[in-house]
Amino acid sequence: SHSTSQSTTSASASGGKRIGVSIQNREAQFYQDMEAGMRSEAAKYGYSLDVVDANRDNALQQSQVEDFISQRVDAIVLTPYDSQAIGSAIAEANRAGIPVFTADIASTSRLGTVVAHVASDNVQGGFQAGKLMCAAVGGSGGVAIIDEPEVTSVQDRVRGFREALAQICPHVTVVADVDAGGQRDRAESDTSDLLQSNRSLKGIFGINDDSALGALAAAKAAGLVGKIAIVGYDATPEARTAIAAGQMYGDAVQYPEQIGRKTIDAIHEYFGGKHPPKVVHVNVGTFTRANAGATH
Amino acid sequence: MRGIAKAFPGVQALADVSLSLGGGEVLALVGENGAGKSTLMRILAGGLAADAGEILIDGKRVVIDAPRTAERLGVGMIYQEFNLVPQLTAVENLVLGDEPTRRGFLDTSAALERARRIFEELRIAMPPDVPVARLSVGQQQLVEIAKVLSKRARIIVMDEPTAALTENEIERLFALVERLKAAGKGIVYISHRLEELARIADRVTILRDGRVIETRAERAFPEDEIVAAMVGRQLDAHYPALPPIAQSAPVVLDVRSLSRPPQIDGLNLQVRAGEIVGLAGLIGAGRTEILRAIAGADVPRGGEILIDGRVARIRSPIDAIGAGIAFITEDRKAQGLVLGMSVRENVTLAHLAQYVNRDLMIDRAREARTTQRMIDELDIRTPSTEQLVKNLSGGTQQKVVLAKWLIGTVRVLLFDEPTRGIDVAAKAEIYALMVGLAQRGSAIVMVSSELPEVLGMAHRIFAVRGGALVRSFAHDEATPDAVMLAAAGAAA
Amino acid sequence: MTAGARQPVKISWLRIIAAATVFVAFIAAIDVAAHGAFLSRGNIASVLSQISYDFILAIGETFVIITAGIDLSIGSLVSLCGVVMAIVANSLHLSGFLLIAVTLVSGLAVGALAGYVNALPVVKLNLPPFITTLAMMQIALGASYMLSHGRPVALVSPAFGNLGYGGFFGGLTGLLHVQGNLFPIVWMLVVGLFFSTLLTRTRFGRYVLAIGGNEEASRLAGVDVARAKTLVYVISGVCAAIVGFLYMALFSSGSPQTGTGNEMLAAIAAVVVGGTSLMGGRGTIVGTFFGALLIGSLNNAMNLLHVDSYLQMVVLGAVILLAVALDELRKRYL
Amino acid sequence: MTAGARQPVKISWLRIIAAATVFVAFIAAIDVAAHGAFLSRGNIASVLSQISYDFILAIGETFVIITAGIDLSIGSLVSLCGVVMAIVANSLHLSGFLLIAVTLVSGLAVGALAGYVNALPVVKLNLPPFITTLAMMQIALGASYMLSHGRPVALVSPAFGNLGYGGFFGGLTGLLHVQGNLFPIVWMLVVGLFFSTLLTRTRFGRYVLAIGGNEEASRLAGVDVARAKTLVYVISGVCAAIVGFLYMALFSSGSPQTGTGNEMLAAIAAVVVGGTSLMGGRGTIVGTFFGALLIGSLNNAMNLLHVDSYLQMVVLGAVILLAVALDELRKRYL
Ligand SMILES: Nc1ncnc2c1ncn2[C@@H]1O[C@H](COP(=O)(O)OP(=O)(O)OP(=O)(O)O)[C@@H](O)[C@H]1O
Ligand SMILES: Nc1ncnc2c1ncn2[C@@H]1O[C@H](COP(=O)(O)OP(=O)(O)OP(=O)(O)O)[C@@H](O)[C@H]1O
Ligand SMILES: [Mg+2]
Ligand SMILES: [Mg+2]
Repeated sequence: SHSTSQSTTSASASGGKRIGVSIQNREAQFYQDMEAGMRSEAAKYGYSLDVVDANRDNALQQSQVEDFISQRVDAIVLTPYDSQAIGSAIAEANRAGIPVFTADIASTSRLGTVVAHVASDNVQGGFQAGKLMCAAVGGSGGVAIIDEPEVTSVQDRVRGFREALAQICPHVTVVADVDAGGQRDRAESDTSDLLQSNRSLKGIFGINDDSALGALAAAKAAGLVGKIAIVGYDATPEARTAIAAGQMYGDAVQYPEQIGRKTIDAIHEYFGGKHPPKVVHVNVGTFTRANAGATH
Repeated sequence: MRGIAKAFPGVQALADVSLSLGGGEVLALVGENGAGKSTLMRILAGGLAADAGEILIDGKRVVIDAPRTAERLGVGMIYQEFNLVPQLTAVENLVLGDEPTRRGFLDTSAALERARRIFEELRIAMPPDVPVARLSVGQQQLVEIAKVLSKRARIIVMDEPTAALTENEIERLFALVERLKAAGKGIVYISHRLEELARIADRVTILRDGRVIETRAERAFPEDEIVAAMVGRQLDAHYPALPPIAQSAPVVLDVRSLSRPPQIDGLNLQVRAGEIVGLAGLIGAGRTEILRAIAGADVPRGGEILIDGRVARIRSPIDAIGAGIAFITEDRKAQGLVLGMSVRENVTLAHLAQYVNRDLMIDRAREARTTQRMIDELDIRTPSTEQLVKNLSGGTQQKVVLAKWLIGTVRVLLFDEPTRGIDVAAKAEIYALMVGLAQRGSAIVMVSSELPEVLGMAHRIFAVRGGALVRSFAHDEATPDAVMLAAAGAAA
Repeated sequence: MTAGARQPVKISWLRIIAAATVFVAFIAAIDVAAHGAFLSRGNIASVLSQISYDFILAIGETFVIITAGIDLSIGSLVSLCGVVMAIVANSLHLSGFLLIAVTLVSGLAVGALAGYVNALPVVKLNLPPFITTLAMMQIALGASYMLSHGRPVALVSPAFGNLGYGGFFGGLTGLLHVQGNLFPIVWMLVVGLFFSTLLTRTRFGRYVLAIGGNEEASRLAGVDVARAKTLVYVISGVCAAIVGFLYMALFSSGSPQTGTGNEMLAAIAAVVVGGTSLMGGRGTIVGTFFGALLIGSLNNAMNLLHVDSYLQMVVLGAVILLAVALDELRKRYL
Repeated sequence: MTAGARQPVKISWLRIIAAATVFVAFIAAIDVAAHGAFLSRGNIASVLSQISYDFILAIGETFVIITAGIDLSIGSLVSLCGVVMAIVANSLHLSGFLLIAVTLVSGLAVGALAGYVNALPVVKLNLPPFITTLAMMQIALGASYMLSHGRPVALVSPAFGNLGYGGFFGGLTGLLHVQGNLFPIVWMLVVGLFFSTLLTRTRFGRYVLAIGGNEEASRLAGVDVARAKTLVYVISGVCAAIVGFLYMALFSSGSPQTGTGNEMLAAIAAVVVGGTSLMGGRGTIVGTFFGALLIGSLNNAMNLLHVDSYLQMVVLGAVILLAVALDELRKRYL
């Protein structure tokens, strides 16, 4: 019964495979889109998906992987909550001979090996957001970042954002970088305070749309809607509405559905005995009022 | 003990108190509520730190800063309040704080052996492995006594040990005290039951307002003089004369085949206007349960209750209050008062609806007026209507409980141990109040573990056993022996 | 317990005066450090509107804690009520005031019902409220995620988004020369006054205090303990629903994640810092307001002074401890 | 309180038998539904290793709750101790067993110190533990984030990563024919046995139970209440440190986010479901183990049965409530 999945795969490469997916935060729109992409691609190959929510909890994600191992799934897809901590779960799956793929967020742990990592290029995405910000505020001024610095992908976004400002509009400076945990209500109150102490603020970059929409609510209360450029990340439906209404300037937009599809494609390749590339990048685009007009 | 002083916020509980005790001697400590008796003894037993003064044992000055120190010096105290851990067994409570161990682990057989020896010595039978919460109050009291004796104390303080005991248990306690005395132990005995002093005390010390008034040999101290010294004035006879009941007096409270398993089964009781009925019995006889069932504190299973001839459906205290029943509970701190609230708020609690204005707000001015009226009527000693009840003395608190019921229209008053733990002066006032209420046509049922009180205060006395009224006595025919015999049943 | 409290009226005034003094000193210092940003009219409005959410939550919690209970479910109920209201609002073919009113009522009903369910095992089975409300916390949050499929439910109607900006509130903002959202502030004042009056001036309020002081004595004095306790949890649920409504209006969407941060603990901290005893029997809404104000201003001040957000957590914890410890010391030695 | 407790020995056996029966029926049903995956040797090992963290946390919490206290800071302490240990491990020029031992001791010291600080205001000022440990929860978490700059601290040495796989544990896994990490299971057994013996067989344990039953009576009987209560919070801190160590070894890094999910509430739920009274005076480590096992198996079973994760929250809440309600009903009518 302890045959490696390698051999099981060759026996029935065409279908019937079960793939366990543990998503760090299934409630986010982003991951729901990613899940949708995975599902439609999996349906194409006849794989069944078992998706669970790690609910922003390292230990829970660890035990979900253990449960997958108990169920002897054929492959595991992870979007780690904690890029360091996930290593031991991956190592455990490795020991059980189950191949592991990561989507969106990579493992940075020394432990365990991942077959392939599929993700947006968040540094490039942050750069896109920075470009939007430059276009919105013009040549100079102060902007703020509503941050969540514990998250690796967010660190990449912020890095890209800062790089873009430095390259494209060096006189636009980041005057505040506050940690609102990526949550809307905290982003709202932190932005309110920010607007009190930095009255000349010209723009706000929210590292996700909850942060951006929280900032928008605060701007609304301060009567600054339209006067302050808000750039978000992800282009959720609510953010798109706000952009269409001219309340937000624009968003960096990832294509989570693509990430999902390409993850399943990589697994399919692997089941077929081939070696998918170690890292699969999905590009990040932008979404502004112009796009909103086009889509409507 | 020399020059002991202790102040609490706002109260000088003790001022320059000195006291001495010899081996083989019983010193009685008496005084009104709040005189400072318990405070003084807590200081001796290390439960409380004194502000000033010193303690000498065998002529040597000692510092008692914790219960443990007192224990090492041979001082043991049986506290006034219940001081056992309810979840632990008698044996576990007995050895608490001084558990025998073997190789670092608890040695249960050694503990059991130690307990067995003590219980044998005291000639008491005690189930060793039952949580004390399930023992009767008397048994619990005995566990406390055994606990102190097991520590080989040479100085033993007993703070109102008989307040919760029945007559037979008291007899056994007295026998024990005699044996301890014979063994050369020194005993401090605190009690409000002055008639007990003649039985056991060698000397009596009287405390008033935190000062020693006098110490004398018991024989040289008649009871009325003690009382006078305690309260600082001469007091009238103990029990007021009971007013006669008119032949035509209607039945106010009519209890018909009331049942509440497992204790009460088919209880019948009629009380007429102006009548005081006393219930006597041993601890656990079910007297409290009878009152609770009538007052709706426990929901009765069957039977009916009529007030002034009308059926009152009583399923809760709310129903009982609506029917004109007042229940003065045996434990005023736990059941009778909200200690953190003011006198005013306590007095109006049961009839608050009457103090609500049309705008749904409570009319505090009206509340205060009523409360003031009750303060005057019952002579409640409080600086104001706004004083917190927890700052009042025991007897005053009991009057606040009474005031709470008397501001409404009461037809029936149920008194459970109305004078437990209150001093003679306050007792006399409570008795007078009861008689006054009876004269105004109320029906009164009184439970008391002090037999003289029941005999002195009731027109009719019932002996209670197993939740049933086993025998009835008229005021004149009731003698202590006859009542106790009936209450104890064939077993006695 | 042992340390005898003096007259309750005096005490609460003493408490308020002491708190106010500390508060004023603290304010002045911060304002200087923040170059005047702290006491600007706009910032005051902003702090008030920020604390209004936690304060309204804390009002219900005050009632519960006075009966010696605790309600851990309020954060989850904010989430659940917000989601339910957003779904209801989107499915109604109404507009304007009527839409808002019906939506609000539906949320209040959910909050009240959840509070009722919280109270049932406490009242009937005498279970500890810590556990029943812990269970409700899980259940309500799960339900909120299930109903919303984990996603914010964006409001279709623009009616809510304009609450607090048009009409009455628009006029008010102009009148007071402040920027900012006065909508939650007005709610906070109305709800606060209502429940403060309920607690201090009515029979129900007196019963709540009495039950917290001595439940058995209250029962024997004819207080309907079960009813009062049930109502207390219902009030807590209703307050959570109001907060859910305010957040929904603020964000124009009902999000299952709103309220699930440390709202619950912040509300409890406000109650306790405001002088309400966790042992029950003692507490005021005014005190809770000052508790919420202290915590809220502290957060705001630290943001204005650019204090690192991690350090802010440490400071907040220390201040909560300090406030309670000082209150205890004052009670002992003053 | 009023419902008189019967014989404690009998009670705990009755409880255990009842729990075991329900448990067996439940297990069998789940296993059938999950096509045998539930009772597979690998899954059993996996459930046990999953519950070991919550159970060890719950051990300390059991001691605290028996004294009628509560410790809300344990989750934050897991985080703080993990981060501190990772930093210490990376800065030591040691390797192998010595490195592990020194690291562990440093973590235990931090946990014990935090527990001591928790206890101080409880013991000296008689402040409610709910508040002091709430403050510690904030302070420890803030400190953990500050020390780690909000990021996981990866362990440089590979010594920890191999814990549980090489040597003794490797042999054990082979011997038992299971996959999985037996390291936390062995810790759970050792820590559980140690503290269970401490609670039931030693003076200290007896004092803990006595204090919870009647603190004043214990004090007057010569029990050093302050010392016992202090120790209880220290034990809780130490248990949190052990869990922090295990997570750090598991993840090969000390992350400030570890422990900050619902670990604390899960531990408290395990304690209460295991029959320990929140009123104090009553409780066992064995009961807590079954509480943790019930919750852990439920989570595992729901995962195996592909129950929607939102629904899982609802079920978990309902089961906690049910367990406590049944226990109460059993006490009343059995
Ligand atoms: N912990 C305390 N805090 C404040 N005041 C106290 C405290 N304990 C006792 N007192 C006050 O000290 C005085 C003496 O009380 P103490 O209990 O010693 O009286 P007592 O003589 O034992 O009365 P009783 O006969 O009612 O038992 C009283 O006024 C009482 O209110
Ligand atoms: N907490 C308890 N648990 C179990 N049984 C109890 C408890 N309290 C009382 N009982 C039992 O209930 C019965 C009636 O007790 P109750 O208190 O009514 O007696 P009582 O005659 O009023 O005595 P007291 O003088 O103490 O008031 C007794 O058999 C007693 O042992
Ligand atoms: Mg006394
Ligand atoms: Mg009685």
